[in-house]
Amino acid sequence: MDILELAPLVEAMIFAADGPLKVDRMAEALDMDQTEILSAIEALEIDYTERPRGFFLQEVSGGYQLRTRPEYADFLRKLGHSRPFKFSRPALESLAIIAYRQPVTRSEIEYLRGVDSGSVLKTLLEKRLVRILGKKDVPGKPMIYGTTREFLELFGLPDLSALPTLREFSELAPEEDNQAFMANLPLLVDEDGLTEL
Amino acid sequence: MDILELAPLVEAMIFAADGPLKVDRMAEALDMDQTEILSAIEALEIDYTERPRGFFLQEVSGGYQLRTRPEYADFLRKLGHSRPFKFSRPALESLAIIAYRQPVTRSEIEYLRGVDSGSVLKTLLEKRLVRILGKKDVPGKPMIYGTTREFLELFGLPDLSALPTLREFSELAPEEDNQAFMANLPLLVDEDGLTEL
Amino acid sequence: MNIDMDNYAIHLENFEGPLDLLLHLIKKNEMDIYDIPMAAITDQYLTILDAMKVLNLDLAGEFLLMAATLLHIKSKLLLPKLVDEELEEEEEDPRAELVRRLLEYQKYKEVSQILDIQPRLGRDLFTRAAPQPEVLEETEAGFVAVGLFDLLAALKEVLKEAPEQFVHEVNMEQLSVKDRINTILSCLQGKESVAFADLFSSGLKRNELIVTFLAMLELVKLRMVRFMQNTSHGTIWLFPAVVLEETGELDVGEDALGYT
Repeated sequence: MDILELAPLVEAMIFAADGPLKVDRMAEALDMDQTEILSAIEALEIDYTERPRGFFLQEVSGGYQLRTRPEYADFLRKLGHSRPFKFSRPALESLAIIAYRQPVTRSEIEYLRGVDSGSVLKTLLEKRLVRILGKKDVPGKPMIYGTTREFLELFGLPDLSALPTLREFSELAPEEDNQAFMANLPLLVDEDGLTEL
Repeated sequence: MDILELAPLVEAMIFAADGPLKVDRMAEALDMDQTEILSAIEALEIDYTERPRGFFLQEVSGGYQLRTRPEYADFLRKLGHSRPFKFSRPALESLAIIAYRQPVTRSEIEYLRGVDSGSVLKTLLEKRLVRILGKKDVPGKPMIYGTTREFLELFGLPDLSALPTLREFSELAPEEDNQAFMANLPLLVDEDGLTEL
Repeated sequence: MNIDMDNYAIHLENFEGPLDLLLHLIKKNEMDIYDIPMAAITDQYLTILDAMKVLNLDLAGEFLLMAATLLHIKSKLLLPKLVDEELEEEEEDPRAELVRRLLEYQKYKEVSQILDIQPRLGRDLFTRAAPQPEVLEETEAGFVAVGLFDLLAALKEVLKEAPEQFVHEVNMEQLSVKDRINTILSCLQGKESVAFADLFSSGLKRNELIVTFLAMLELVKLRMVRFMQNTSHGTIWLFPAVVLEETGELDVGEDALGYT
């Protein structure tokens, strides 16, 4: 099958899958080499930039998924078929700590944040953004936590190594900037989940 | 907005909609005339024939929907084959009972759940999450069930003693807090699981 | 340093915790985080705590704990430095741990703000929502990822409804026993008997020995194994009381379901 035939087929597969689709699964279903699938994906990506589409191919959680272009978000939200996650600051902070430091225990999270994090942790578990990895082999055998596939999907990350780089502290921003920053980051976002960015 | 800009936006809307999308809803969301939407749809249809895509626009029950091309059905069905098994509530409940109370008989599971659990048990055996440990040497020789290595793998556990206890679970959020929490945050959402955190 | 509370208009609820408040004070006063003036920051911190009329009780504890820490560090700095001439090393700065925590916290606070503005599924990006039932058949091969959390939640749900006497804590020891039962049964599979001593391989810790023993007793109670001895003081043998199934070839017919 040449690339002109293969690209639309790969597009259809990614389109029809109910989550990010892995290259090896496509290769298996088509009985082809993974390199062939990858070149079809590349062809699609070029095609999407040459002739703008409503969506793009995103590499996420070890697979590929079609997602709408971010600049259409306002219109799509108006159609109102989706209820976005809204993060409180504690939830996002705890999630960040878990994402970067996994496997991590509750007390490690709390030491870093300086506040009790039990209920936030429970919510993150319920939302399946965080999972119990097991127990740490230290006295008391505390549970250890890590992030899930859903976490990667939500933030559009191919894997954990794609997390934004943790910036070492260099210079604290002047207070005015900081105030402006805080003003931009309300504790809870408004009704339709639009944070003012 | 000219047609070259409008067409991808309309495509994104149809793509993201949870069913056939009506022209009047699109017109409303974009604050445009229906005729404009219709010409964007026409442009998309031409585009799809000029450069083959994996999907096409289908007019269905008064709206538009993107569907994969019928000639790909065989390949897509192959993909569908490895579609993951979703745990039903009864399956998860029974699995939890077996995991925490093993070795356990069917009648004990049913006593706890209060309902017949034969078919659920059968599914769990088929999925190899549960195995028959043997027969109890009492009249009737009931089978005794326990979990498998696959069970441990699925939940990422080194061994059964790594299963968290109920106490650890409830320590995450004391019951009262929990209730206040639930009042503020809808706990259960639709299948897509997008909700506020 | 004078503080004018009106200029601050600080609400504790706006801060994630004491570390967040301290970072705010450091930035506001353009203090050097590596050389925090403890007297000034402690004063400001305490003034703010005092000014808070309504405090969330849970939060208060954590803010107060930090107040105590600050006072402790401040007092240590006031003590004359002990210079031990024999030991070249200097004592660690009493502020060191606090500084480390502040720096760490700052990192995660900042990156969580970056994460917040990343294009997010369901907020900025959308995937195809409509199902395509005519193409994809549900054949249920693999598993949807379920976490331990789901399993626990299911168990909790069952126990809520379950008859009283079954509701008890599932503790770690019981789980270890269950694990051991599973292992012993695997050892016995396809064998006529196993020597008692063989199940207590050397190197087992004391609690592991106990767990193994409890597992055996449980199996006897369940009438799944029997203990036998040829001579008194001779080797104790474990016999499966019934034929143990080969897990490799599960027969998942009706008779596998226990009511035959």
